[in-house]
Amino acid sequence: MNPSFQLLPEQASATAVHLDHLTLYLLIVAAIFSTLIFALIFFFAIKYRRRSGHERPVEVHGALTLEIIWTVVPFILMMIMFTWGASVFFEMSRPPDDAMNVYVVGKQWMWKTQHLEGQREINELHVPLGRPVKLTMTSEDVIHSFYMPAFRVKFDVLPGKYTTAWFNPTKPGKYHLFCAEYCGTLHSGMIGWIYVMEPAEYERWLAGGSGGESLASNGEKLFQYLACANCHRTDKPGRCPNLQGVFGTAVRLTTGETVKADEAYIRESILNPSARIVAGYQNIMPSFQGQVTEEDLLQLIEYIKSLGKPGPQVGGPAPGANPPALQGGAAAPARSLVPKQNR
Amino acid sequence: MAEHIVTKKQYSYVFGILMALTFATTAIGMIDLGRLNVVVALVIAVIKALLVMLFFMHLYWSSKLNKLVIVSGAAWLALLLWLTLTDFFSRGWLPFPGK
Amino acid sequence: MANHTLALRHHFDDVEQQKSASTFGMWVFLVTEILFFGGMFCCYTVYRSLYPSAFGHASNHLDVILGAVSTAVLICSSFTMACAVNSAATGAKHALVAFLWVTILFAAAFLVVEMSEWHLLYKEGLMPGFNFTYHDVDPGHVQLFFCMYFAMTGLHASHVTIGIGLLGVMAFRASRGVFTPQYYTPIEISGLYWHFVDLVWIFLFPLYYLIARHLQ
Amino acid sequence: MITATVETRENYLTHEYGVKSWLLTQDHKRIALLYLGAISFFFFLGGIFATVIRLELLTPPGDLVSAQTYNKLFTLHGVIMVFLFLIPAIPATLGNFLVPMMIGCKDLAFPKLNLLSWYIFMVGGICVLYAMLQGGVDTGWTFYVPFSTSYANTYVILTAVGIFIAGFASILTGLNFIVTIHQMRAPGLTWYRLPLFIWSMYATSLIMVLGTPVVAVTILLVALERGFHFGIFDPALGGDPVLFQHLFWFYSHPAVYIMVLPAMGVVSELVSVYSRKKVFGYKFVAFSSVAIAVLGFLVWGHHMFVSSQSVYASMVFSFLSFLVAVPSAIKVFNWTATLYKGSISYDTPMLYAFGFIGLFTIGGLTGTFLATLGFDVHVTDTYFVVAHFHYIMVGGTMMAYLGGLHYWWPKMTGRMYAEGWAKLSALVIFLGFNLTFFPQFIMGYLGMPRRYHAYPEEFQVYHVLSTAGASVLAVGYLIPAVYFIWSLRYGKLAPDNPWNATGLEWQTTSPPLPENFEITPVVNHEAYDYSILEEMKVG
Ligand code: HEA
Ligand code: HEA
Ligand code: HEC
Ligand code: CUA
Ligand SMILES: [Cu+2]
Repeated sequence: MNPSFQLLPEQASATAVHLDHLTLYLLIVAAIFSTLIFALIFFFAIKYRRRSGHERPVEVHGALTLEIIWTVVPFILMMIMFTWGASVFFEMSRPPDDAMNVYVVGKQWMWKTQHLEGQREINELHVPLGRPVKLTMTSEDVIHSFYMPAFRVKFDVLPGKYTTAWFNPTKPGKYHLFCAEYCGTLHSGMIGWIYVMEPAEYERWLAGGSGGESLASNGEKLFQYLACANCHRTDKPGRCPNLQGVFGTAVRLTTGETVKADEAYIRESILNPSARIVAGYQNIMPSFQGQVTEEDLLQLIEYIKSLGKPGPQVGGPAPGANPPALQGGAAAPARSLVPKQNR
Repeated sequence: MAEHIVTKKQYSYVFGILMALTFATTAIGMIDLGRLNVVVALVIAVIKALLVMLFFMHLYWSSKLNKLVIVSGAAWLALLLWLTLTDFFSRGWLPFPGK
Repeated sequence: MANHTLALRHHFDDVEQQKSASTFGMWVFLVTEILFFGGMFCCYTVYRSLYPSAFGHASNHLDVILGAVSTAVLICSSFTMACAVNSAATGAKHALVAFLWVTILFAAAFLVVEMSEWHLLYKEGLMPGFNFTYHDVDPGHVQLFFCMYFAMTGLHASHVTIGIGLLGVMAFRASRGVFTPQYYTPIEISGLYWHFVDLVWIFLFPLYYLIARHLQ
Repeated sequence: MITATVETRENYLTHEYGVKSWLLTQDHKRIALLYLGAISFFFFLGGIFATVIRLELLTPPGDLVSAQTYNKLFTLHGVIMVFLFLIPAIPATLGNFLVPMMIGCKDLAFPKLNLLSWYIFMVGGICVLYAMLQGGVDTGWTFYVPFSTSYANTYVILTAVGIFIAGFASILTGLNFIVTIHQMRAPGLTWYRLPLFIWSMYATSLIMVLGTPVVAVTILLVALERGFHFGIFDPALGGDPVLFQHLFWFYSHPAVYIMVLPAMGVVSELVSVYSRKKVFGYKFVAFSSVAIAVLGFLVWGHHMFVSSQSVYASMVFSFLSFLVAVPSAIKVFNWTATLYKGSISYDTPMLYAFGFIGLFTIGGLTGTFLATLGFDVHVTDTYFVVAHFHYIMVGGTMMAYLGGLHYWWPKMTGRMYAEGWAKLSALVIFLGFNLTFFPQFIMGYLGMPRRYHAYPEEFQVYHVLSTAGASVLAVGYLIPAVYFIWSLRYGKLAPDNPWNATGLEWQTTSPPLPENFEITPVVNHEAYDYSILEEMKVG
């Protein structure tokens, strides 16, 4: 890419192409109308310039047909903008089912990403070419926004909840990652790179480098460490619900309502268990607020998700060097409790 | 706008109704009616509010303009609630976190 | 009109115009007040729809009787205020002064009742920002309830306090004989303000005290 | 008519002297000048911040000021320009001066309230200034939680209180205008005979009255959360930061129409008088103001397309945003049509009006780009948005404000400004403006995020262009400041009606009498009926 002068950002995903088509339409409409108005103003201003101080122009009275035309025509053009824009937006909002999942945690002022296979990165994200990537994102502190101009993807990352974004890279290369929501002093330093790699190269990257155990098995360790397993046992039913296969199902609550067991629900169940209690159980689960970090939560969620699947979670086969420690900042709500040897 | 003086007697009728409604809403509030609790409490509150506005605040005898003003205040509040709740009620319609 | 040159400001054509401008202005002001409280009512509605059972738990810590009493007291004050306006319109100066003072008394009584409610909550450790120590079911959302409760009742109480000041000034001016059946717009306008304060409470009472009690 | 006979009368500037006569005045015209002084100060202050921002962005690394200082700069720039300059700019100066004169009455309905609003505004402004001197605030003008409530360690509460207080000034102004316009029109001045400026002030006032309280209470909640840990938006308690954004934008989107509607009113006056014709489609222009005010309340969610607002809500808000663009389109077309077969003069105010129409069109069209869902995802929080709103607020409203100031300057001060300099500065401002902000559209689409203290090198070309433009723009703004002040002493004495306009404000002396009119005017013609000028000469 020629860094000095470009007019279009890199187009590195199918969505980017779709969006640029929409942009073209918008630009054409804008060009037509601004040219029309500028031309008319210039034309009238010159043709009807005042020639003498006493001139009295004839009155032209309003014309209803004109009013209707210039109300309806722009309106129709705008409705095209709306539907087209909405359909692109819909595409941006619906990750395909086969997307690979990557977790993102934003904090002042860095991006932490975790692959299911266990790789963790800071301010970087490596992804394979041609495979849709779904990001499940949350923040440890304030609102950030995960922005990759080359894919035309941006979505806010909020504390206390999960948000989703996705993209399908179609061109290998190194692309900007920006934080696009103002988040404090080093907002402009909360940037990084997305590396789109050929699939084989990506496999090599996964295997080498900073491979560890898979996210789910880290989650399992946490599950043991935090003694969740003492109550939530898979062998015998008891005072606590069996978490096997619970993810994605509809859970009945004591209030009679049902909720879908999604990421947000699992997160709430761990941090604020008394908010929604599963029908048939007592409110005895302690809150783990302050004891688990956002990343720990994501690992626990991934573990609980993996419980639904038949076999144990696949994982990066080669346990390589350990990833760099992630929980550096004092702002983190709690220490990570991942047992030491895994870090 | 012709001046209209409301008598103390008229005020005391309204006052009586208001007190009765306060008692009623409190009493009903103690019984579990399920979802109806909300409905009943809000209906009574709206009736009370109307009574205060129409009679204590003389809206009943006021110009159309003043009525329009207060109606638009209520309408704008409704607007704020309506469009905000549009968001909260439609969250999760797409099966992805944060959509 | 001639005997009220003091009351008629120079830029109005006549007393009638001045009076209708003033009441109209007050109504417009009340609309801003509706939306001022409206922002908070909006927060309330959202959180209540998100966390109904937490609101149920929390609202059971409020004392319904105190709530009902304060509602009744405020309605009484509204009634006496209405009577004050009537007295002003009929030129009953002493009755006007007396009704204004009674209204102030009711208003003060309302504040006393409300403060005792706040005090009870404080003793229970339910005052966010000061001593919130609730550890029972769903503490986060319950705290949210009390944040809303104190913010809204606090804002309302500050309106009551302003109202007391306003009515005090009116009582003073009335006792000086400023108002006559031809000129009592300030009394009428203060009345509108005072009834509005009552209106807000008419909604606050059921929202906080009544409608969530049975949801748990 | 009345004009000739009153030469000897004292006008509103000379009938009283002394600081006290200004600080305790209840005359709407004097209060307008008090406001004019205050907001000019705030404009130049905000402009100086903008200058430092532009200088910092000349080079990619953050080398001129520290990151935190930069953040304070754009926050104060935004806060001051929006709340202390542009919102009061036209309503509180031109509006205050003209509303009573245009409708033929002696003063606003509540003169004391009017003075009070100026004091309230000053107290709010001083709070912000004090916060600035203490060390500033770095939340962005949008005060998003939880950053503003829990993470910023600057003077958030003080600034918030300042804005809260200034908000009440705006409410009082709006209230005063609404009551005045309803109750105090001169005999014969029916709604459809009102100048379009009055219609737009009326619509603006509606927004001020209906919207401002909501942002006031929202800011109050932020202060409570920060000061007393009343965590109403705190995600740790289950509070929702997106709810804050709803409440904030419920006001702040309509507020952008507070900023542009008065400008539209000014432009309607200018276009008519300098082409000596009735505004084409008077009723459409009049009602489109009210339509903008009302529909403007339905679209706030278009600032939140990527905020995790639900997809469905985003669709609703996007759709409604297009609806509100329709009345703006109607206005633009009607102004253009007014020129048709007119008698068009190129006096400075008209040049500004042309500038407004052109730049507002570009700003507005890019606004509809932003309202287009998919497009906004890419460019939200980039310089594309920055360019969009500067095109409307600086290119649009500032132009109209300057146009209006030139147009009514003879009436307000009794002096003419220097026409040659004025034309030159209009040109310099137009060119400087486009050079500053057009490159920002491109870099925004390329992905340059806003509120960035340092940036990747590939954006530098555009930033350099933009900074160059800003320097031109600064010079452009300095010129009028100089010749306006100069004209107060040395300007030619202004005739009562230098532009041959028809509004009631031109039928009294320049500067006007303390009570505006010798005798209350009676109106028996429509607005912009230029035939009455001939009748006046004959009679
Ligand atoms: C005076 C100020 C002003 C005005 C009038 C407008 C007017 C409009 N604005 Fe703008 N806007 C701002 C000030 C303003 N805006 C500010 C300050 C921000 C950023 C806030 C922040 O985050 O800091 C912003 C941000 C903003 C966003 C959010 C961007 C983002 O952060 O992601 C959006 C999205 O929809 C938007 C849309 C619009 C629209 C549709 C209009 C419409 O009203 C425009 C209508 C006008 C026209 C359309 C032009 C005339 C019409 C024609 C010539 C006819 C032909 C037209 C067509 C065929 C389309 N604006
Ligand atoms: C009315 C509103 C208004 C006005 C008039 C302006 C005027 C200007 N604005 Fe501003 N701007 C905003 C409202 C406004 N802005 C808002 C709301 C934001 C968002 C803030 C946020 O993100 O929170 C913003 C943000 C903003 C940014 C983005 C910062 C960022 O995101 O990092 C930039 C960058 O270029 C900018 C530039 C300018 C410039 C060059 C001017 C120029 O037009 C100013 C020209 C004026 C002068 C220069 C002063 C007059 C001259 C002198 C005093 C002479 C002395 C000076 C010299 C000799 C140089 N503005
Ligand atoms: C004291 C025993 C106890 C411990 C320790 C415990 N839980 Fe629970 N958990 C429960 C009970 C009882 C319930 C059902 C009642 C409820 O919803 O609160 C539950 C519910 C859940 C649910 C919701 C299940 C469903 O079917 O919807 C999840 C998810 C969960 N726990 C995860 C965890 C995790 C992760 C940990 C460890 C960090 C943990 N729990 C530790 C007792 C416990
Ligand atoms: Cu993180 Cu900006
Ligand atoms: Cu907007």
